Amino acid sequence: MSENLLEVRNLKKYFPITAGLLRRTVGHVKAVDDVSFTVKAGETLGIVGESGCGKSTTGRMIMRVLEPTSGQIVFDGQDITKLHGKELRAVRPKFQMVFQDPYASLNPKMGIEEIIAEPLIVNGVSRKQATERVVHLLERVGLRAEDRHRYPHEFSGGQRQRIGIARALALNPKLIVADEAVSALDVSIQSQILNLMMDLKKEFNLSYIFISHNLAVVRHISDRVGVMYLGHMVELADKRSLYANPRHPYTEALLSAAPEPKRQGRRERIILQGDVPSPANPPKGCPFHTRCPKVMDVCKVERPALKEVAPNHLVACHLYS
Amino acid sequence: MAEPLLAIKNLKTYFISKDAEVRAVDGIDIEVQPRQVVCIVGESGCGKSMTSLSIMRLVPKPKGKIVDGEIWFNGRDLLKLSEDEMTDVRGNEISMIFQEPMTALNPVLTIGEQITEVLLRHRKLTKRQALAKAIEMLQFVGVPRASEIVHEYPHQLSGGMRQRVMIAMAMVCEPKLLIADEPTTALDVTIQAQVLELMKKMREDFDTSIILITHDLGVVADMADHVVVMYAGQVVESTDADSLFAEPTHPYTKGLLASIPSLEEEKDVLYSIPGTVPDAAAFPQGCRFADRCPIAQPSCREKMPELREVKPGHFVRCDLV
Amino acid sequence: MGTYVVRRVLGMIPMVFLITVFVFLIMHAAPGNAFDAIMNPAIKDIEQLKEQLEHNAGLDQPLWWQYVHWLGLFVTGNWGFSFTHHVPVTDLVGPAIRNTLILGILAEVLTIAVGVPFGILQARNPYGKFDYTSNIVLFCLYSVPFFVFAIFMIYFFAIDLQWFPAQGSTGTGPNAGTLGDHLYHALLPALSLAVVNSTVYSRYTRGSMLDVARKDYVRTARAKGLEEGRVFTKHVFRNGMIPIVTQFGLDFGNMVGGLIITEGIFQYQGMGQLVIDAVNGRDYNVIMATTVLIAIGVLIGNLLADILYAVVDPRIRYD
Amino acid sequence: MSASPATAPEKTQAQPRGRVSKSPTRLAFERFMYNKAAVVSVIVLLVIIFISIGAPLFTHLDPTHQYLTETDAPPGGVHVLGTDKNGFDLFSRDLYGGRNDLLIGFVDTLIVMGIGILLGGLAGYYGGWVDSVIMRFCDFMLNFPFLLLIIVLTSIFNSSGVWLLIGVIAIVFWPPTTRMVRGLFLNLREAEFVLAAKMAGAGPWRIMFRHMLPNIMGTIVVNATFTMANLIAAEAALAVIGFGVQPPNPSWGNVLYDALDYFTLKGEPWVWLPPAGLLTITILCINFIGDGLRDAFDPSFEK
Repeated sequence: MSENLLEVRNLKKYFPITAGLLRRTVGHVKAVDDVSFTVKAGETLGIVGESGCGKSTTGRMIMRVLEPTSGQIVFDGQDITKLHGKELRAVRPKFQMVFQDPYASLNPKMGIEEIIAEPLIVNGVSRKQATERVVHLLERVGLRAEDRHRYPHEFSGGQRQRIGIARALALNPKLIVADEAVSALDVSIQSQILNLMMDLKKEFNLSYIFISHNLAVVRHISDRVGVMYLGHMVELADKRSLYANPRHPYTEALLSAAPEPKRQGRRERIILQGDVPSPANPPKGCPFHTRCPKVMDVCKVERPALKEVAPNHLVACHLYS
Repeated sequence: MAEPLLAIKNLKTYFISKDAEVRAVDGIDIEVQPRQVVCIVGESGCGKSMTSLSIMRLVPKPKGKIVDGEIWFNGRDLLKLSEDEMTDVRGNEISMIFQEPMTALNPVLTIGEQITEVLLRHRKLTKRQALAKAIEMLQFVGVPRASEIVHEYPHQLSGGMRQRVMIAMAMVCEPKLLIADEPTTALDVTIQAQVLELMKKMREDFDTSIILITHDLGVVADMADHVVVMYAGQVVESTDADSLFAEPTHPYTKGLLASIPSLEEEKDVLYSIPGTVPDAAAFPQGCRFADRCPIAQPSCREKMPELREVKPGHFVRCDLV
Repeated sequence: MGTYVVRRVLGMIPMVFLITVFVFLIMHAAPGNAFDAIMNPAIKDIEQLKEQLEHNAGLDQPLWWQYVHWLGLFVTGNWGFSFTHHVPVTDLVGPAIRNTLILGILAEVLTIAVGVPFGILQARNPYGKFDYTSNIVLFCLYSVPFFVFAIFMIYFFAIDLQWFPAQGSTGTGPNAGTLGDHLYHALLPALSLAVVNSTVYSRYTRGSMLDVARKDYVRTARAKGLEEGRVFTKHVFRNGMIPIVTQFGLDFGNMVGGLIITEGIFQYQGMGQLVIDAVNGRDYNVIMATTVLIAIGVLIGNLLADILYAVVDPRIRYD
Repeated sequence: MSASPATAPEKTQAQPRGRVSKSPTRLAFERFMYNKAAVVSVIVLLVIIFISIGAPLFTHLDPTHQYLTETDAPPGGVHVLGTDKNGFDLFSRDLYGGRNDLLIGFVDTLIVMGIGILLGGLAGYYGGWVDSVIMRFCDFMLNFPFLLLIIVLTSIFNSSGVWLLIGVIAIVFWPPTTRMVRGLFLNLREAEFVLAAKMAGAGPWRIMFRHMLPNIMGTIVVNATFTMANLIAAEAALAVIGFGVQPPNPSWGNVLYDALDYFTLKGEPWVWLPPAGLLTITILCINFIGDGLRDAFDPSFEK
């Protein structure tokens, strides 16, 4: 087992809600509530969950573009939670991000060369070297060297996502957080980008945190998968173990609800009742107890801790205690 | 087979502007039998949404125009009806639900007002009777607290609830045909499962035929009796759902299925269809998929293949299979 | 909503307070005072008399004292005496507010009554010949400064045709002071404000309606089988009016400015004219009173627009 | 693609056929040049600017000199457009007056936009208390009876120079612009390309000026144009009630002010028609340019 590249400990993000005459804080939206996990070098950790579960917030906190309320982020042995300004900028090259929206993630007023070279220029690489690197990166992600003279509006969604990936790679990062990186793309384009990302991972010895709502995509690209619900990590396991043998009732329902494109041998579908509760007013006890088909009395009072129930398989559920 | 409920013949819907003619729908034929669920599947820009809007004669004016074809519904050609006659059909005999339940509901009218509006238009009811019917319908589609919800506004509901409201609104006049344009794309997986289940129930209880437009082959496998695969404004494959998944025949359909990661089986490398969809303002002369097709021959680029029956009931637009 | 109104009203108090402090300071930073302006330099012992008068008016006290003194009197309803008009300020302000309200309301009613329907007319048949030509005409009209327009109005309707009075807020004779007489005098200045302003509303209404017409829920309304007329009244119009209400709120400050200038041009005896005269005559008490009132007027106008906004749009929650 | 029959490799697809790549700014410029009304307006405006700056080329008379023996003279002779009741030569005042109007419009637009971009940018980018402080101040200024402030200040510091007026107008007009710019920055703050720039290690200034500003510059330029038209109209409006540029310094507005009496309006249209016309044409041209710029920067806007 290799060293942990990233350790996230008890990460929390609360957004205050204000009300009343004096705009007092009357509560918090608990977007991320006590999440811990690790990512090893060269590993891909998938994070799945439905909208509002806190997966993107988690990703952004790790990338240090959003301030955590509390908790600790240790990257490559260094605590980066409290770094700011110059110090933060000094470590940034080691972790980069690929974004969801291929249209919004590229500055429309900048040429492709400028976009990809920006991380290099900002970090003091000479123009000439930067251009060489841009050419290399463009070719590596399946575009042409001449494309660096063009502007984003001249590219399709899939091509823009390639440009976004090239930019993320510019500084030779160790970790890339991909936040719904293929969600906005058509299936045929999606597979192009997934294949590209898997190739690049091998070539550059990258680690990924791959955030998505699409269970099949996460399964395809990840080594380990974490399932989030209402700001909590409810299950975290090796991919095979998680998909073949989901332990948490939520994971089970989620897997059964995702439609598989085949007609024979479809699994029995578990239809959850109701909606996800509001993170501004989460239920007491287990966050899932309001919709859980296997709810017990203890679930309503006590929040289960994330515990290892099988080798490398962690679940937060009272069924296993 | 019985007389089809809906028969689209050689429908062509173009967007005509000063400098371009975009052939969004370019000569499609689709039949829908009573009580049948027909899925139209394809990637963005393939013309599937324009097909549905053409059936409703709601193609955005002034640029969009149905330039040719017939749409036979219940013994009448919808394209020959006057605008007044067509408004009697909409919401009454054919109704429609859309992708974004948030934007598809009027934010300043209560849920009750929006549902009763349909009843008051098509049925001779008093306001009070209409409201009672609306509440009944909301209960039927599984909206809790229906008698209170009718006085609330769309922004007070969750995404899943809004889509249920849309379905209630569409079904309240018990139409013979429901057109659902990506009804679950904006929803989470667990909510998607609820809504798909509800649509099945609607078909059972009201004997309604459904045209389901989606890009998700998983949803197709779950819902469809018959599948129509569209590519670049044309139907490339049309067959019953079982044979589509058992023997996909058109290279595009095959590629599409192969490029989707699976929940259940390991795929090392996903197949990916190279390239991107051709520009709808300048389609190539021959087969529109030829540039991306792994089995393309020079002849494919010269002549447009016809949609031909390769097996009983299984139509494919490819000369090489 | 209640909390919101309370918070807004409470928020207005420091605002008004600060405004009075500023105006007070500015006034007193200026060289000279009202007595310089009104006294005949031929009077004997002018310095002594002036000192006496200034002493009586409290002008020899420290500035902060003068302000506190003024504030104390002001909140108890004693707004002092006009140095130039020799009457209590309250006597001046009453009729001025009335006249300004007549003019302002008339102008706003005309603006909206012309601008909004015209914009709707354009939006009902967009990109047609009528829409195209009227757009150009409106754009040109919008570029005519309203006071230039006012001058032309005076030239044609007051001087050439003699249909309306060129100035003043009331006439003489048996009808003087009736509502009809007031409206007759207010019509020309109101029109000159309204014509140019209504072009803003037309453009805005047209844009807003066209914007809403593209919305998904309008498509839904059509998919329900509603007739075009009903789609428009129930769905397009209601939603299209929301930004217009916002525009109304934003406009309020501008309207007050426009009123002051229009009153100046037409010599119309409202708050604007009062302010102009008071400033020219260094009439402190009048300046302070009118300033506070105008500030409060603007604040109330903004508040009303915000409340109206919440009424037409159920999505807005104030808490 | 129709032009490339061979199986083109994936990467060459969906790109413009053999066109030279053009930057968004260049495309906007080309769209602007295509707009006839806007281009004509630019030319007319240039002519107006030329005749006011080059006023000495057209008249040798001093606009600030009172020809006390020739008051209220009709057009003709030395005084091409006659003189007004104070004996000022109207032709030279109309020509020279444009200098002040255009100066006020131009300088104030620069000041207002400068303040707006700086404060609005800071408020929108940083949010939090920076935003609160700036916006509270803006609110205060917006609610301040600004016209009153102008009237009071100009009459108190009674001077015929334009710089006080320029200062006062700037004080009054910066808040709406600041608010608008803040809104634009706020919209972009969470944009993914801004996050990407942060990830690249760009500092706040680089993000604000290299990433955010270029993306809102179009809107700002359009707004600046309309603001300039408003500022020129505002000065003239003040002058019409006697609080704008103070005589003998000429401006189109104060020429109008001196024409505001029954006899002048009725019998001497040469006094008030030229300044009114010049003012209107100038504002019209600037507005047409603004309209053209808006269409150029945002081609989707109503077309």
